[in-house]
Amino acid sequence: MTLIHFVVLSLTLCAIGVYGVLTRRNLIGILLSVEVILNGANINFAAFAHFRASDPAAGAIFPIFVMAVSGCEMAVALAIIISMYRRKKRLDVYKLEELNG
Amino acid sequence: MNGPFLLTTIWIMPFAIALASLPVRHDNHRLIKMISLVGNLINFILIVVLTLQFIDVAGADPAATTSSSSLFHFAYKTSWFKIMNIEYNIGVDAISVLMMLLTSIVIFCGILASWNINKQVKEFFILLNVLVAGVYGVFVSLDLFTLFLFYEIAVLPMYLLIGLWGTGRKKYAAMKLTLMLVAGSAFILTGILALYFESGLSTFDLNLLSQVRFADSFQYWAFPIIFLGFGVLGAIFPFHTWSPDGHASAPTAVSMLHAGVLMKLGGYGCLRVGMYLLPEGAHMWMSFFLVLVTINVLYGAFAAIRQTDLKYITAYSSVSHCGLVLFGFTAMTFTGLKGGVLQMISHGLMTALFFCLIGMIYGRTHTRTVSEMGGLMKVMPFLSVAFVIAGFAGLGLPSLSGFVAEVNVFVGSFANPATINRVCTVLAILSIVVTAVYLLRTVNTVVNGPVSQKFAMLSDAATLEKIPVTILLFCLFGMGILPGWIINLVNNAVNPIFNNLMR
Amino acid sequence: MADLLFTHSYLILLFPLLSFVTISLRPVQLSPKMAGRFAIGCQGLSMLYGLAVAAAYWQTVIGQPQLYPARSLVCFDLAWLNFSPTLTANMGIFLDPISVMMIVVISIISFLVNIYSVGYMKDDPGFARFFALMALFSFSMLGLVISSNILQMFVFWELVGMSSYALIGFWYQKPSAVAASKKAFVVTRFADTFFLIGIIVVSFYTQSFDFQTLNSPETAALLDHTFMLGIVPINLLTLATILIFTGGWGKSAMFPLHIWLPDAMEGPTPVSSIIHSATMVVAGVFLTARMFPLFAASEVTLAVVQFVGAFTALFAAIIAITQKDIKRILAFSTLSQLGYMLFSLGVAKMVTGIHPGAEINPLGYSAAMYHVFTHAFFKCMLFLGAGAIIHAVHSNDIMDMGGLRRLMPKTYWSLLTACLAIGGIFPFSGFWSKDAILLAALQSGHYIVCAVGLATGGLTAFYIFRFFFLTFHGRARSKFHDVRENSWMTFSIMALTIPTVTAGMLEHLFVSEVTVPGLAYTPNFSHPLWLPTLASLAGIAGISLAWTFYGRGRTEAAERCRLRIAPVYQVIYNKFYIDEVYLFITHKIIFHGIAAPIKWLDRHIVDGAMNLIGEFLQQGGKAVRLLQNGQLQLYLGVTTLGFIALLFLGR
Amino acid sequence: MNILLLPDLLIILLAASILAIDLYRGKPQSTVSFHMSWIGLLVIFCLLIILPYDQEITYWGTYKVTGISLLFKQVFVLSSLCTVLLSAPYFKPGGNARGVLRYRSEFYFIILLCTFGMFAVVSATGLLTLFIGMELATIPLYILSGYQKEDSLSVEAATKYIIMGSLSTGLLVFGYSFLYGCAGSLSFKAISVFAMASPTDPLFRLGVLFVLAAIGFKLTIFPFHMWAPDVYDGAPTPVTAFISVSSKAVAIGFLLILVYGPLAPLHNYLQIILLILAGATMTVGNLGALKQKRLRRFMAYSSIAQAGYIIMAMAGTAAAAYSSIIYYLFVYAAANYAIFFIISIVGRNGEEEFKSLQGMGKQNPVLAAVLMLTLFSLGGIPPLAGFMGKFLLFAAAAERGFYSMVIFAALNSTISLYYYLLLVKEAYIIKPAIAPRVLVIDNIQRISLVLLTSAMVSLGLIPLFSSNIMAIVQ
Repeated sequence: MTLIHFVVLSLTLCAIGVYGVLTRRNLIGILLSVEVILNGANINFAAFAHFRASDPAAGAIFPIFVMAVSGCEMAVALAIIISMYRRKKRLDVYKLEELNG
Repeated sequence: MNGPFLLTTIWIMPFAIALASLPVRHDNHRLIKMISLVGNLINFILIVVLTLQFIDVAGADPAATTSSSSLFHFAYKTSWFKIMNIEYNIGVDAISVLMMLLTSIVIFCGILASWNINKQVKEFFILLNVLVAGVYGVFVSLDLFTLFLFYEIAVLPMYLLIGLWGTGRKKYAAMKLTLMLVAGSAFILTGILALYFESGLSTFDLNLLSQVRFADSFQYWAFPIIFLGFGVLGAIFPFHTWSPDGHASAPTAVSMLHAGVLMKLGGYGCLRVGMYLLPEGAHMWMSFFLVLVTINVLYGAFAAIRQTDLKYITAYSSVSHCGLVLFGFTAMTFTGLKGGVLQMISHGLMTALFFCLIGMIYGRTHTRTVSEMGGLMKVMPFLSVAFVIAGFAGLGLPSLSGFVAEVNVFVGSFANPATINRVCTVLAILSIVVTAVYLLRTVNTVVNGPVSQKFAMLSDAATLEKIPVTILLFCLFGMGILPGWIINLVNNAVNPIFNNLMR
Repeated sequence: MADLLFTHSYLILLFPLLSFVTISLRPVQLSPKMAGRFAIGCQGLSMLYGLAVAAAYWQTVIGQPQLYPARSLVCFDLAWLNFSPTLTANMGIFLDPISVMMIVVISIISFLVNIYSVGYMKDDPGFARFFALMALFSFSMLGLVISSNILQMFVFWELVGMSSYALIGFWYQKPSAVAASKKAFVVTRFADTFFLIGIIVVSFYTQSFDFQTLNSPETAALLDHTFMLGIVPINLLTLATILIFTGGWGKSAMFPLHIWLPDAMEGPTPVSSIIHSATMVVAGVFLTARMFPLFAASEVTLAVVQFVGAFTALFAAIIAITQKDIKRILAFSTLSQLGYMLFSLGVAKMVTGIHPGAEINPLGYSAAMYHVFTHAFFKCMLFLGAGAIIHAVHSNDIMDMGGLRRLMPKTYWSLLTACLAIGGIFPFSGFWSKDAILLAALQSGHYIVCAVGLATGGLTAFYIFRFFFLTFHGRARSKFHDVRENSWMTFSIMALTIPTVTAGMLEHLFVSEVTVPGLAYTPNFSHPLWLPTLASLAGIAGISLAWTFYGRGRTEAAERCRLRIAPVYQVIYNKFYIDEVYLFITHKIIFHGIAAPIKWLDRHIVDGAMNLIGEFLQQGGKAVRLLQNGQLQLYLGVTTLGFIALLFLGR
Repeated sequence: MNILLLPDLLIILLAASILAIDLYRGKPQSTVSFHMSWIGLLVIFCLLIILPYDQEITYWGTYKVTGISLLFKQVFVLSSLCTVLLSAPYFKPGGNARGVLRYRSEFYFIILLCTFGMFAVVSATGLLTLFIGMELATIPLYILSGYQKEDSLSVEAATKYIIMGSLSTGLLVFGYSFLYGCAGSLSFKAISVFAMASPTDPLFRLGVLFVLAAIGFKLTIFPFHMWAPDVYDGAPTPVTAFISVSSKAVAIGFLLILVYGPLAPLHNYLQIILLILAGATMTVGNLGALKQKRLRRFMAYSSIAQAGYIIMAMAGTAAAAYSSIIYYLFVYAAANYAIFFIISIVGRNGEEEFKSLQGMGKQNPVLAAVLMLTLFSLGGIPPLAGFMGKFLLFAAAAERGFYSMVIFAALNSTISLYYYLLLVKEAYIIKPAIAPRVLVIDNIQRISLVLLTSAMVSLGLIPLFSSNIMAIVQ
């Protein structure tokens, strides 16, 4: 297990996340995919902290902040999606089409 | 009065007029018009004073200034924006003085000619005065930044002036005019930025920049963009198409001002910024522009033949005549440069008269289609005679200003021994036949012939309308018969530019 | 005294100018009648002053050849238009034999025509305007002849063209007059353009506009070099001189630029008499004479002048035979006579080897000027007479006239002298001047031209007497009302008989004093007696023929003859269809072939390109909006793709 | 403890106290929070002005206050102030045709919180502060854009915004991780050292590109601008204004700090990318605006284009880029807010569309004149500040010799003039089909417009301000 493996893993997660973001119809699914991307980044941080960093503590702290922040973000997102669901009764991303042009 | 102070007053005056009109009640048309009229009259007087002082200072003897290093008089400069070393830097040479004189005459006549405007009068006169302020500003600026700034100020009010008070396809025309001119100024902007940085001096000062010997490779690309950028306003082919539509749609005073003065800013810029600062570039590109401008001259004339709308005819004739301005410049000879400058003045007066008359005629006949008119000489002799004289001025009849300018252009252009110059000169001279054809056709159809029934009851010009026409006629004759003092002044101004060109 | 006169010689010009400005601006209320009187007064003063200057010139310059070897005098010369430090155009007054001669001719004729016009223009609503424009014309024409340099000449040249335009179109409500005025202006303007080019070319090389400089041998030498235009070798001297001559070509209405002159007859007759016969159209001849030393330096130029002149002389005479409009006959006659003058100048160049040692035959020059002088008076009179007739019968068609001899006896007898003069009958003035011209052609060895001149002389006599007989003899072919001679008009007509009859006495003066400037000697070649005899015979033959055909005011014989050669007649009557050719060129080729495509090009290609840019941008705007379709995942996709592209870009 | 940190502290205090007062004695119609916020912001702004700009103090190693950051803070505070003022009628019944906003105190609290996040971004000395600040400045915006809960457009906008925003956060974090991985530390200093040592390191560059893409979202750089038109269109107008100015400004601050800070050794490399992005962005923005009919959407495209001009200046030297961009931000903020004030006036009892402007030239000439001046300022027409601002931006690019880019941008600016003139045309030239509604302008709007307009004019004429900026930057 070298650094490159972890980087490849994280990039793969990123790719998976992006793929999910692009293909999921469901808004919740899209949000989950975004989480995957974020976690990929977290893995990256951890790996770099382990293998290369002169300041490994930072690499450990950063993912925590990321998690916290993404937690907030997800909370807000869910709130918005719920409010959205109330109006449209669907979670289908295709239904978001009133704003265009 | 102190020279620089006078200059500042002159360009601020129209702004002041605009501001003074602001608190006036909307429906008090008369007061608004009077403010404009009196203000511009005062400005005219100031410019006459300036001209006299200038003649005093500069001396009218061409021999005295052959070795003169300082081109500008009444110069004054002080730092303005430190951020890019932008200065409030003013001063005038003979060209600017004469152009300011022209402007003041044209705007004064223009205000009189638009006396019967009664729609949103306040806005009209405010915009008109802002435009004029921009024009004066360009002529007094010796700093490229302020020059460009005033240039844009002069261009923009045009949009509303045409769009609101115009006729015909005014929205389209106004938009086209504005956009094409602003697109031209995109090139100018780049050009002056390039001059600023490439000079190594980090200055916009025209005087300082004129002493810099820019690298040839730089001049090679900078010159054409500056020349073309200003050329758009000078209606250079193929960027002239804003002019017919714009002039045709604009209200009288705006057409007068635009064709009479604003289009000259293009030529002025080409000379002052393009050729004066980048003489080597001018040499590299001249034959190209010469051909372009020759096309202008011929093409405008030929296109005018087939037009049916009076304003279109005049607009195309402006394209042709403004082509002669640049044609004179592209000759790269002393006489050619001078001829170009003279043509600016002459065409300014002439075309202002033309549009003024067309406006008045249109106000009576409610048509501008040439074929629908006829026999106006019978019902409105004053306007008709003036129209005929304007026509003759256009085709370069001696004793009117057009001849003085054109013959200078042609003599100057022929003085350049290159074959292409010679050929183009001959072609351009031949164009005056075409000019004669369309102008006489127009004049004859409109003025002569049997008077049609529907025009039989029309009245001739009122006294108020006679004033601008008379002023312009007087100037046309004055310049045509006694060109001496103007030529001496222009000689002085052209000399340094020419010396720079030949360095 | 003489000096004072010369110093103030601008007064000759100033009086007519004053008259023009006063009448046209009308600072005080001026009744038409007063305007006329005022114009005549000014014109009279101008004439008196002109004659005084001429006398002073005679006394001072001609009388003191040791002081004035070139016979010329510059009264004053002020800088007017500065071109470059080395090139300035002046305004000045230059007196030499030909300009003094022209001053005399113009001022006298314009004075007389002004008097005549009081009668002719009576009751015209534009009475005052007419006199103003006539004064403007006199001013310009006088300015033209006294010009000290070629640019000044061009200035006045254009001004006479403009006054001609204004006067031809004087009756501005008459469409034909308006069209004629335009045609006249445009055609002459076309020629003047080349004139201007010529001026520019010459002035560039010599850095001067002065006639004295231009006519010097140095200038000829300077210009005399050949350059290649493409593959065509061109001699600059020839080119420049021909360009300058082109101005005269148009102004003097030589073939093929003659088309404007017949149409110009639409103007009032006094206008035709002064502008289109006596003075303005002679400007071309005057120009050629003025620039003669330079023209003569070129092999080709004088040959062109000669050829054009001779051809037009014959050509116009042939057309004149067939015309029915009284003024058109005279117009073509004018063309023909102008042709005489020009070829006379042309033949002043010797055919090589005819008279060894002599290159220039000054007689050609003198004869041309002499003919200008004599022709001015008799042709002016003919026009004035024709005007009187038109005024009386209200028609231009000679077929409507006839039998006017009794009704207008004074006119009849005066016109008879003029017809005899133009027909070249001894001892009237035309005989002498034509004789001199033919002699010059003969002396210089241009035999064909001489023959053409003789033949044209015969034709001239024929057509002029055709006109004369048809008008005055026989019985009236239509009803006339109230034919009376107006005393204003007859006065002028009768006054003109004096020079018509007596100008023959001046031949010696012209031959000895009006000579080529700068030519040192006066060669004297033999004067064969058979030449005037032959010329007279040709004239008499012409008159006899006219008498046979039209003698008693009948036209039957002529009609029969006409039917026999109907097609040829038709062609000639229609002036060889030259106008139609022009119409084709202007309308079909220039208007439809060039201007219309350019208009189309401008609207659709050039402007179209600008609009296309706009349209392109609008489509871009639509595309952007299309992409922004509201689908979140499309946005995400674009973003992802964009990001990948960014990675690619920043690789 | 130094006075330099005072504004940051005050803003948190203000936010907290607004929330506290609302909790303590909250009435739905109470305007206490409104007055508190604008007065508080005004005080903070005054404080910002009098602070010394020539000092540089780092707090706790991670929070650095410099002259430049103070300038940015001025922009943020002004922007918040304008948003607060702008939002006033939206909370009143009948203040806007779209419906009434509720939860006034929370709104101001969120705005202030956001502003604090922005303060943190421009004060950052390391990636961590940068990240937290950025998120703090962004997440509240998601809430704000969905603030009009009962309006489906608003909610849709919020949904789109948050999803695209989270993706960008993901990319940002990825980018940080690579930067951290290469430099081994989160501090700018370390990154700078690494960049100096091996500017061509592929992993490092990958990280930079990730960050660039992520910040491209906030800055609405093509092709990451897709959310902007929809969000601007759907969000409540004050929020749109806030997003268009503050959010953009913070992103620009962020980019400036990175590009001229730790990434300075890569400047030659970034230059080209930035220029290409700038060119594409302004073109897309301008093209998109051509065919719009709705004012807020129109402003979205317009501000996309403006972002293009702004990042073009980042091809220049640090001094030129900083001074021109900060100057331009002020100018841009003034003009944008002026437009949004006019939109809010128009939107009081009508659709916020082009049509609603018709007849303004006759009916309310002063307002029309203000609109025209504002649009001309945005279009870069002298003597308004927008001209000077654009001139400086272009000059920054020209200084490095990117003349063709300058021509391109200036031509683009011509296109933009076209659509700005379309608005002028609506206001002045086109005759309304129906009688135009009477526009009600309240005092807040009047005063704000007067101030903004005079700012637009005076910034372009009076050199004091730009000279100050230049002095601070150098």
